[in-house]
Amino acid sequence: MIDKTVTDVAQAVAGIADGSTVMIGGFGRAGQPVELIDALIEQGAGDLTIVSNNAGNGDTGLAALLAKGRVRRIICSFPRQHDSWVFDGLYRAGEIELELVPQGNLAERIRAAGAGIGGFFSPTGVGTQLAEGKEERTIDGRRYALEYPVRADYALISAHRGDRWGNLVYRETARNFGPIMAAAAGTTVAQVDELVELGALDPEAVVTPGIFTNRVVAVGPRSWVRDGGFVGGVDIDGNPLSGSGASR
Amino acid sequence: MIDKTVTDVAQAVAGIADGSTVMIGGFGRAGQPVELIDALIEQGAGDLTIVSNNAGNGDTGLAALLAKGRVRRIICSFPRQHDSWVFDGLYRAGEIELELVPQGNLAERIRAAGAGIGGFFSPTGVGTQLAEGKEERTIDGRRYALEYPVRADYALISAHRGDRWGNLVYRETARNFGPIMAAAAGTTVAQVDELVELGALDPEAVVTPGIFTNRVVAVGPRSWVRDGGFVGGVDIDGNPLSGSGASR
Amino acid sequence: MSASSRVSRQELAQRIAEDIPEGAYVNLGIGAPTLVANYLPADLEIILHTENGLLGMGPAPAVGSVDPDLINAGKQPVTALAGAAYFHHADSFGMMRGGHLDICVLGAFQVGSNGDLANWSTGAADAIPAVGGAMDLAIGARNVWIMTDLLAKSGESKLVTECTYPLTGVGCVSRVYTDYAVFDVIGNTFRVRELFGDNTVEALEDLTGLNLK
Amino acid sequence: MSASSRVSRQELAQRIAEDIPEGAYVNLGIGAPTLVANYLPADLEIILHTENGLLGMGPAPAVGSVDPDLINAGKQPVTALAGAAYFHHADSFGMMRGGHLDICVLGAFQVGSNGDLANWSTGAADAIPAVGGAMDLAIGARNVWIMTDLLAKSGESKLVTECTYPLTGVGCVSRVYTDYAVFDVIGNTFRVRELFGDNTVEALEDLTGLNLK
Repeated sequence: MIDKTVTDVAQAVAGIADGSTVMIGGFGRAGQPVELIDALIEQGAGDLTIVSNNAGNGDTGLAALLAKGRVRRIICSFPRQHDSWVFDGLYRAGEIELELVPQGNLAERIRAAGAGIGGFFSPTGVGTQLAEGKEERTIDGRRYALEYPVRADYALISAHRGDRWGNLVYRETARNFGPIMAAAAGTTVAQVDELVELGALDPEAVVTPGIFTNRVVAVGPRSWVRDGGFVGGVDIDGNPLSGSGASR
Repeated sequence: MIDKTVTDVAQAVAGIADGSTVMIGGFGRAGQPVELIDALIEQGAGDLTIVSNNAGNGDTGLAALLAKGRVRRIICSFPRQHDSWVFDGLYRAGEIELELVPQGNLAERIRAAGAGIGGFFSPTGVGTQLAEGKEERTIDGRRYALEYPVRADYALISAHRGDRWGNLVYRETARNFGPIMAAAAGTTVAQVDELVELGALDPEAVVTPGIFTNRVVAVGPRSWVRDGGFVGGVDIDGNPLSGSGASR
Repeated sequence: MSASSRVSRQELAQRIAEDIPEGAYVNLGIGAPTLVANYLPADLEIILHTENGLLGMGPAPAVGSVDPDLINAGKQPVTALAGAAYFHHADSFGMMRGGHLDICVLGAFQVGSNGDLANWSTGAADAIPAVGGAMDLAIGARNVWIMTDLLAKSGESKLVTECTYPLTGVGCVSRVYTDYAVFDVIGNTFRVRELFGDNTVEALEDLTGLNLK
Repeated sequence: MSASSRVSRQELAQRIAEDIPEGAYVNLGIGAPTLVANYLPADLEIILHTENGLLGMGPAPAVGSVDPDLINAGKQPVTALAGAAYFHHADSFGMMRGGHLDICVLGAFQVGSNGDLANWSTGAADAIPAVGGAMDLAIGARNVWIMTDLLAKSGESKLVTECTYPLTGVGCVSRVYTDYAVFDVIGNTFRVRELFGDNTVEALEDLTGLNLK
């Protein structure tokens, strides 16, 4: 029997070695594998290259990983946020390398890694600083720059439901980078709100087929979803509306 | 109100001009837009370039279009079938041009057209006859050949259900080329078994978002599906098991 | 130039909304362009794309109904209309890069008369760089419209012969909606499409230092 | 060489099936390789991929339950197991090209000692060319296994120093299962992995004209 489920987040991130490249899903709070990031911090791997749309915010999650000096290099599209002080400080101090990539090129480069494409000509960024030094070519009258795949040793992603074969479905715009990162990493670790029986996911609606997933760990429902239905009652970060903001 | 539905297949294929490039979905019987192909034959456009995985079989559908001399050139991966006599005859007589493309390169080239990629390096076919004359490059130790997008003026595809915005879902392996062709054509025409109300398709499970679809025409249920459920009773071509084979 | 000759940001958003036809697929950039959504006529179906993975974006939810899984590219809570569809980032940016969006409305630091756009970086040496989807949006829609004040806070014209800020995209802008006037970018020049209030082409030439005739 | 020294096609399919571990993602090519599915142990979960867009392919349906929408790459009716997933062609071939399949079993006209594969065209001048997914499969799995008779109908060895038929893929084959023996392709040579019946390496050298030691 194939069973990719693991019982806790520590097992889910076991084996990530110093020097690894790790993709981290999510765009804003949506699709951020917060429990897996915490487990990675706990696990202790350092000298990491992180591939993620953002570079952390506040003092938790990816920002906490950065603050502990575990990240040597980050490949992302939008590191600067109003509360990205941890990254900002490291960057200004020259203590972290940044490869800034337009968001769609980042997505397509990740997709290329998963799909076995050696490189592709993208029109995005051509003629700008971010394409300086890249091979350029005009094809059918449009200018393109050559972009290479971005792959990783591990991908940490967050999905809504998963089964023991690693089939995954997402929820709304939390899908974002999950499906493409899952295909681009040697080992893909998915946290899911809920594990379901094999066959419970509609094969027409599976977004990430299990072939891309290596480990699945259930982390329990999101606080704004109950019994599969949206109940709200939180702010955009998922904190309870009436609460003190003490939750993560 | 956006309403991409048209009332009959003649309207669905209206405006296809002589000399157009037309993509035709399907792999085997699955996903073949048989009603739209018949309508295209009726419509009369000629000097066409067809992009399709196969080059027709028997004497109906794409084979009938070929037999009428409407097709100048075909881009496909597998023209030869046990019953592809129409194509075979035209090819041997030098009356049709063939661009033979490995199936995955064909799919990726169609996808590239829809996604605005100017070209990509594929490992498929490298070192074979089918990559002769193509630009080759070794990237990270693997050999690749440069492949260019395949786009079309029209795509004719078959989906299972659709709504007036052009959102589409498919059925099983009939999905095949539909979603990528829909994105690669100037005008995408989808025949659907069933038109449904806007909002009836689960937004998590829409496979082709309506942005890629220009016209939707309902052609009625497949004979092996009744009230949304599979009932069988047909052969692999969809002909009734007990029947005379007189159906298309 | 009197203040009354300038339209407010809300009025400009409304003006832009008037130019968006029913059935258009539109991406409204982060910041001021987001306001355009408030003025799209309720009786017209215009489909909003947000590049983080949704077509058919609806208005913001009520406070208690915020769903952190359902956000726009500005990371603000949104809703999804009947007829919406979700997709992943590669599909979403392919949609843009592949030329499937009709209109994209973006902010600007500078627009060049050749259609160049600068809106992602001031080039300041100590700034933390961040680009997000700006460059993808700039080259990704059939029509790239800019919504901006004509003058920067410093008083300098944002419409320029050649951008001095780092570029976002080359030759990509087709129209610029400003608080003084609407300009088309045609043949490497700005042409005045519409003057607001008592503005004149001559007065705009004075303000911008550009030849607008 | 006595006929008893050769295994039947069914026995060979069974032999291949024994080498496929639980949890493997496997694509079985059109023709003889399809037989391997019949010998996969029912108590092991092995996930079959068919490149027209399905993972988790199950056995053929009963006659009355044929579904023309649910077919394999050979255009034969199949079923889908619990846990299956459907996807479009670009995703499916990306899955293959991206190295996500563990094993692919293909037929062959010729296999070169350098791992080259020829299985799509005899090169005959008047043949209608057709390639389908052959080239994608050849380069697309981590392990490309060949299932073939050792000798062509003409009596010539299909294992050769260098392929003379048009190539399907370069250096892609890692193992060859034949009716006489199983060979590994290692360091530009065929190594005998397993002899069937009373075959000897020497006898195989005679049959193939290859140096197998």
